[in-house]
Amino acid sequence: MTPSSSPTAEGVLPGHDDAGGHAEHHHHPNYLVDGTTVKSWLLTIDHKRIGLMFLASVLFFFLVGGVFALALRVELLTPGPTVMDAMTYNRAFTLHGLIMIFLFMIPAIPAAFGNFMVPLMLGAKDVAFPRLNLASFYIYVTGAVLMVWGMLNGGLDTGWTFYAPYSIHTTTTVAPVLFGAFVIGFSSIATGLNFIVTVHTMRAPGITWFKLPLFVWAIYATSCIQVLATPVIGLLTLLVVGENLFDFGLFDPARGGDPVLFQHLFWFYSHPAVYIMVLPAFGVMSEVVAAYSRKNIFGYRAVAYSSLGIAFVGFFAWGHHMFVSGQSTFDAGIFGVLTMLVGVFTAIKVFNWVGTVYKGAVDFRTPFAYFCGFLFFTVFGGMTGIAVGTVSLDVPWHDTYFVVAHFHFIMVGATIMAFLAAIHYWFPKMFGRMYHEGWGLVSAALIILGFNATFIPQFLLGNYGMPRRYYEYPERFQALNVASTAGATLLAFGFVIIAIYLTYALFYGRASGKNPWRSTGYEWVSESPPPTHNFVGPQPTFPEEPHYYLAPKKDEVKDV
Amino acid sequence: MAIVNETHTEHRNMQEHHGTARYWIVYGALLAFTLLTVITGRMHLPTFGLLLALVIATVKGTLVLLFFMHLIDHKGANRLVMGVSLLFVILMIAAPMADFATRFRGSNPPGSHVSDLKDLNFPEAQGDAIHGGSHDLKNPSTHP
Amino acid sequence: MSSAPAAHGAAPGPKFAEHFASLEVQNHAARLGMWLFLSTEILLFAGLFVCYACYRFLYPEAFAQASRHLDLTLGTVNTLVLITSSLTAALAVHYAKEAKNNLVAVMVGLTLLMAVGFLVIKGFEYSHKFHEGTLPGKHYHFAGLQLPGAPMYFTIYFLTTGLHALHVTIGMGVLGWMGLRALTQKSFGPNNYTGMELASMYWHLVDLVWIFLFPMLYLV
Amino acid sequence: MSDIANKILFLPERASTFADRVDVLHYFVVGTTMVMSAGVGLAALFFFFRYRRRVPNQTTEYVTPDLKTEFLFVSVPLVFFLAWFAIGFRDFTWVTTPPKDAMDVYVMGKQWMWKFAYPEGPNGVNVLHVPANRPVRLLITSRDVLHSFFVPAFRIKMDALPGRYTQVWFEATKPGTYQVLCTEYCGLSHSKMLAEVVVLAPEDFEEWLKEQQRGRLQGRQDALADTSLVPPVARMAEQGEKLAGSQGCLKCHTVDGSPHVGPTFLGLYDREEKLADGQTVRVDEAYITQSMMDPGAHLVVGYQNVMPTYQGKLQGPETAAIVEYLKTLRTANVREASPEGPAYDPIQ
Ligand code: HEA
Ligand code: HEA
Ligand code: HEC
Ligand code: CUA
Ligand SMILES: [Cu+2]
Repeated sequence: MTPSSSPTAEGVLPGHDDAGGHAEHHHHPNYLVDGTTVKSWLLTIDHKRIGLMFLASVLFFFLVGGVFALALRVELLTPGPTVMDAMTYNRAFTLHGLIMIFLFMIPAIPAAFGNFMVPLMLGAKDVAFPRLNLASFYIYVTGAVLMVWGMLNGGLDTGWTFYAPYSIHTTTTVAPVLFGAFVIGFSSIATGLNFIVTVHTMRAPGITWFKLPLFVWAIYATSCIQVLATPVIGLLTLLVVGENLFDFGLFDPARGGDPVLFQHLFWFYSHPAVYIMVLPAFGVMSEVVAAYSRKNIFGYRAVAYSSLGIAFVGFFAWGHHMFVSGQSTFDAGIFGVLTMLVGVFTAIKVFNWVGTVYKGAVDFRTPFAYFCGFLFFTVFGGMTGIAVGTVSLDVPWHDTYFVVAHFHFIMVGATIMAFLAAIHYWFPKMFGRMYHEGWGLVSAALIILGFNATFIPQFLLGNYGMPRRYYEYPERFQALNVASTAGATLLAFGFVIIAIYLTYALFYGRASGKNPWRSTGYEWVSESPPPTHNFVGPQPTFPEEPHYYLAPKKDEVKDV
Repeated sequence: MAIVNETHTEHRNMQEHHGTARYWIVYGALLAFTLLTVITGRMHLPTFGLLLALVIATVKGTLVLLFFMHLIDHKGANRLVMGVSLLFVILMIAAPMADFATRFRGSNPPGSHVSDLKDLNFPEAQGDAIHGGSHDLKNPSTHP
Repeated sequence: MSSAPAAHGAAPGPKFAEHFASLEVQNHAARLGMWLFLSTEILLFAGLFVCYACYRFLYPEAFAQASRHLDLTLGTVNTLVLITSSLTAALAVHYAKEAKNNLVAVMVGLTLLMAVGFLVIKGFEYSHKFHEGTLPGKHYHFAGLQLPGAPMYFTIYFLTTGLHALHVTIGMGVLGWMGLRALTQKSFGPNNYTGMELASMYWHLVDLVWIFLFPMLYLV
Repeated sequence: MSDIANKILFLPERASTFADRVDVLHYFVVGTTMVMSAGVGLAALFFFFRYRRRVPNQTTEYVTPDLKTEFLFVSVPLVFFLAWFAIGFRDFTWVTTPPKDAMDVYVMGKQWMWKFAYPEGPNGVNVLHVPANRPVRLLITSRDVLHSFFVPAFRIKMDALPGRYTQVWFEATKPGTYQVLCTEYCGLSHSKMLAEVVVLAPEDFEEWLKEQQRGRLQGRQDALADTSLVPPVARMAEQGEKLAGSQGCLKCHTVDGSPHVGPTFLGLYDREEKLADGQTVRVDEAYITQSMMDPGAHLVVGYQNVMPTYQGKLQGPETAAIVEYLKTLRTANVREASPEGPAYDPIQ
């Protein structure tokens, strides 16, 4: 059987030229125009609308975090004070880290695109617990407000890792910020829990476990981490707030507590959390590479299993953040080996993506440009992860700019590339409109270039010995810092261009048609944008695995 | 709307009707084990006292999980969830403990039995438990 | 959708959300969701268990001595109270399945009664500690036990039992709600008991945590 | 050869035996990283061009890897990674296990300076003297929060834990001066917590040591003489000292003469203080009280306005006690006021 036998493959083209213009063609208005009051958005339980609200929020926080990143870079232009004082700088990088991680990156792909796409990819009408889904959004908003309020009123200066005992003794505002992080944790848990149950109970007939789109596998693995790891950071934030207010002494060395134990608990969450940030990106890229090379995924099972492998082994590599913390040599050895194993799972994915392009039919569109960047950044960022995971090498590198460059390579290089690829790949699906391809490619080039210019100098700075979280630095580090700041400017430029043409496309872009990429991904089976209940008519069935391009397609959509 | 891989075991198991006897028997066992753990706990068995207590607690916990919480009737997925979380808890406890047990003695909290330093908060309680003072730092080994 | 469940029960039926394939799947989803939620609860407590394990490893002597300062009798009574309340919670589900709504309400009532008993006893224990001065961290001022690690024991004692007591309180809320439903709507029956079942699962988890806390705190 | 590599990679001068070991592995790992990323990138690029889409609805072969390929995907990286781990862990064990004949130096980090103490006697602030070609073990601790002792030229780093000791060792290979940086975030002036290691030729070191011991003996006698002159401390001042600790004054002010976030308390009372607005004031009870209640009113030159107000946090008698305490610091009555710090005994 071919996908063409699926009942909706030869669907109706929406073909409208303004939002919802011809929605009345079929009696099921698309989700964007089905109810236009503010209330119909704020109280919606439609996974697509919730996904969009998450998308808008995370974009907002990305902007805020990015502006602070630029402020940091500007401050680092000169060895001495440039535009702010030390206290402001310390608060700025704390705020940058906390916002980027908790308010942007963790919810970015799962809560925004996961929410939108997972039910569509499963042929379900919604997630398993729609109301919980909405609650998750409001919990996120509550936590975000608390956190931002705290950071504006006093500001936290501990770094995003809020290590004890500094965080216990600092005179800056600990309570609201960390309590905000605690609240956001619930949102993360709720979303993850929802997705796990959804994948277990909402798959349409035909979608067996090994016919799940790889994006769903990635989100599933991510959700497992979210559910299992987040409670620990929740507890820890509460304990630190408690310590700060009441002096329990749990992590305070002056009272017999152990600061290294704090780090164990912190990284028990925060190391797996980096896979919360990157696994969804891997999922997006699996979809993108298959769709644009019109090829089945090379080694589907290997990619699917490696997601679970990363999720599982990733839990037990946390000690690699603590090689020089006073942790025992024995533990360093255990965590060192496990760190290496995680790397292997990622390598499997990388090789299979390259294999997917092999003998494919590549259409070099914007998302694919991001895929190219992503591939390079993932290997380089990941391999530098392995480098710092090599116990003796981490001794000089720990807490220097080498580590900063490593994690930006993965978090910006891999995840943001995937986030941008996802926006561009699914933009027509979500809004039924097309953006300008030329600008897309130009900004992608700009971002990839700017990115390299920002963070490659930071690797060198790390080698050179510049510690992170430095407001001022010895003279000899200046040249590389200036290079990095210049790169960041380029990078910011790229984002501004994207913001402009996507905003334009949102209102004036030409209609995209149902499936402009001619992708066989499951989500494209329904309309673009999909109607409120995702399908018109009977529930679709999925006779083939996703991204199956073998048989000649007699009745495929001709052109857009 | 349908779903693939639908099985009916959980439904059937849950629907199946038992009397209340099962609950009472489990309750009895729980009471008995509580008694046992209190008695053995009062004996303050030297080394394995806490271990024994934890084993008993695990047995009690398993009974509650399986019968009161019906895990025995539920689907594999539910059991997997429980199993994985328990495994993670155990590993999460094991790694930091291994750390304390094997680190450089000077890095452990002063006053603890794996450290040679004095706890300044309790100077009078030093007694014989602490030997040697900071001189033992001279012993340049990583392991205790 | 079209394949609305045949299982759709009799008059006071369960709420069926139409995005599920069948009531059966819906129930499974609810249970799976609950198990996942419980697993987050377990990991929440696990953070404190890690602290306990490590500090008990570091200060075995202080922990043993400090634990003698707890009231074993009260602790044992509390354990029995909680186990019994677990039994009544389980029975409540049993009767819910049999549509004996009044009995459900009775069982829930008994459970709540024991929960209150548990908290009252806990309150006595706490107030005793406040008097003695065996308080966490900085606030520890008990002259009778001056050992490194003793304040840490009480820090952990208060944190674990405090978090547990918070869960007891939440559990009471959830159970109380279900008890009210049994009383007012009388709607529990063979096809509609998931609410009661989930509430009782939560309660059993609270019990489960205590089953471990009891030997850890009272019997070291 | 390796000098060129070091230039390209911006690696600092290599001045310890550990640095030699680290750098070799460094080249290996970073080299492989570059080769692999370039390799993967180029392979992908090549495929993009080789397999361009020719017709819109082009179909493709269904290609899946065979077992051998999958095995390769797993085993090649695994072999590399495990090899790196093995070498890296061996070196790490080496650097955390000091040789028995190592010379000990005690290192204490505090906000925001490094102090060094030698078993033989001398102490030092922000400058550590060590002999070349002799293993030196650092026993590192902290007085307040976490710090980390980092010498790029030696490639060593170790965290300083308050109240605990961590250890690391090195053997410097050539005389010279090398920078020490604090790499664990420790608050406001984290980036200013710099120090130096001065590596001396063994003979020079012996010489230096002798000189230090002479000077130290002198200093000790002075200190003894001073303390004997100090009148018994009044109860109020004693209480003030406690308050200064518990209210956090000592987080920002020292009592040993070194500037911190705020000016030192040592010799504060009765001092002529230069203010940021150009005026000078004589520090008296009123000025100290005002500094606590309204710190922004008079800014001392060279300091930032970061001191929190204690209005409402301190009661009248408490304020008075602190003032009394500060008055006792007029003399050279220097003691390590360290209410919660570690046991830090300079070793005899
Ligand atoms: C999305 C986020 C993300 C991801 C995915 C990763 C992935 C990895 N990270 Fe990273 N990391 C961070 C975010 C992330 N990290 C952050 C935020 C920090 C700093 C936190 C802080 O202190 O503030 C950090 C810090 C950090 C450290 C601590 C450094 C220090 O502070 O001293 C270490 C140490 O081991 C490490 C290791 C790794 C490893 C081994 C991986 C692996 O998962 C990478 C695996 C990938 C690959 C290995 C690439 C593919 C491989 C191939 C194609 C192989 C081909 C090779 C051959 C054939 C030889 N990371
Ligand atoms: C997801 C995580 C994430 C992301 C995306 C980034 C992005 C960036 N980060 Fe950062 N960073 C962290 C996570 C992240 N960072 C963390 C965790 C730390 C450690 C903090 C700590 O030490 O505690 C850190 C620390 C850190 C430092 C080190 C500070 C120090 O140690 O002293 C620096 C310095 O250069 C830096 C720079 C940057 C730059 C230039 C970017 C750039 O990539 C940013 C580019 C983005 C923009 C310029 C915004 C432009 C956006 C728009 C125009 C809006 C678009 C709008 C629509 C599409 C609608 N980051
Ligand atoms: C967050 C850091 C901080 C804390 C905490 C702090 N101070 Fe200060 N203090 C400063 C700074 C910075 C200055 C110098 C700028 C100024 O004059 O306001 C200062 C100035 C002073 C001065 C004037 C000193 C001079 O040389 O003229 C006095 C007196 C003083 N502080 C007393 C105290 C006392 C008493 C406490 C505790 C009850 C305290 N400070 C707590 C940071 C702090
Ligand atoms: Cu000391 Cu940073
Ligand atoms: Cu990590």
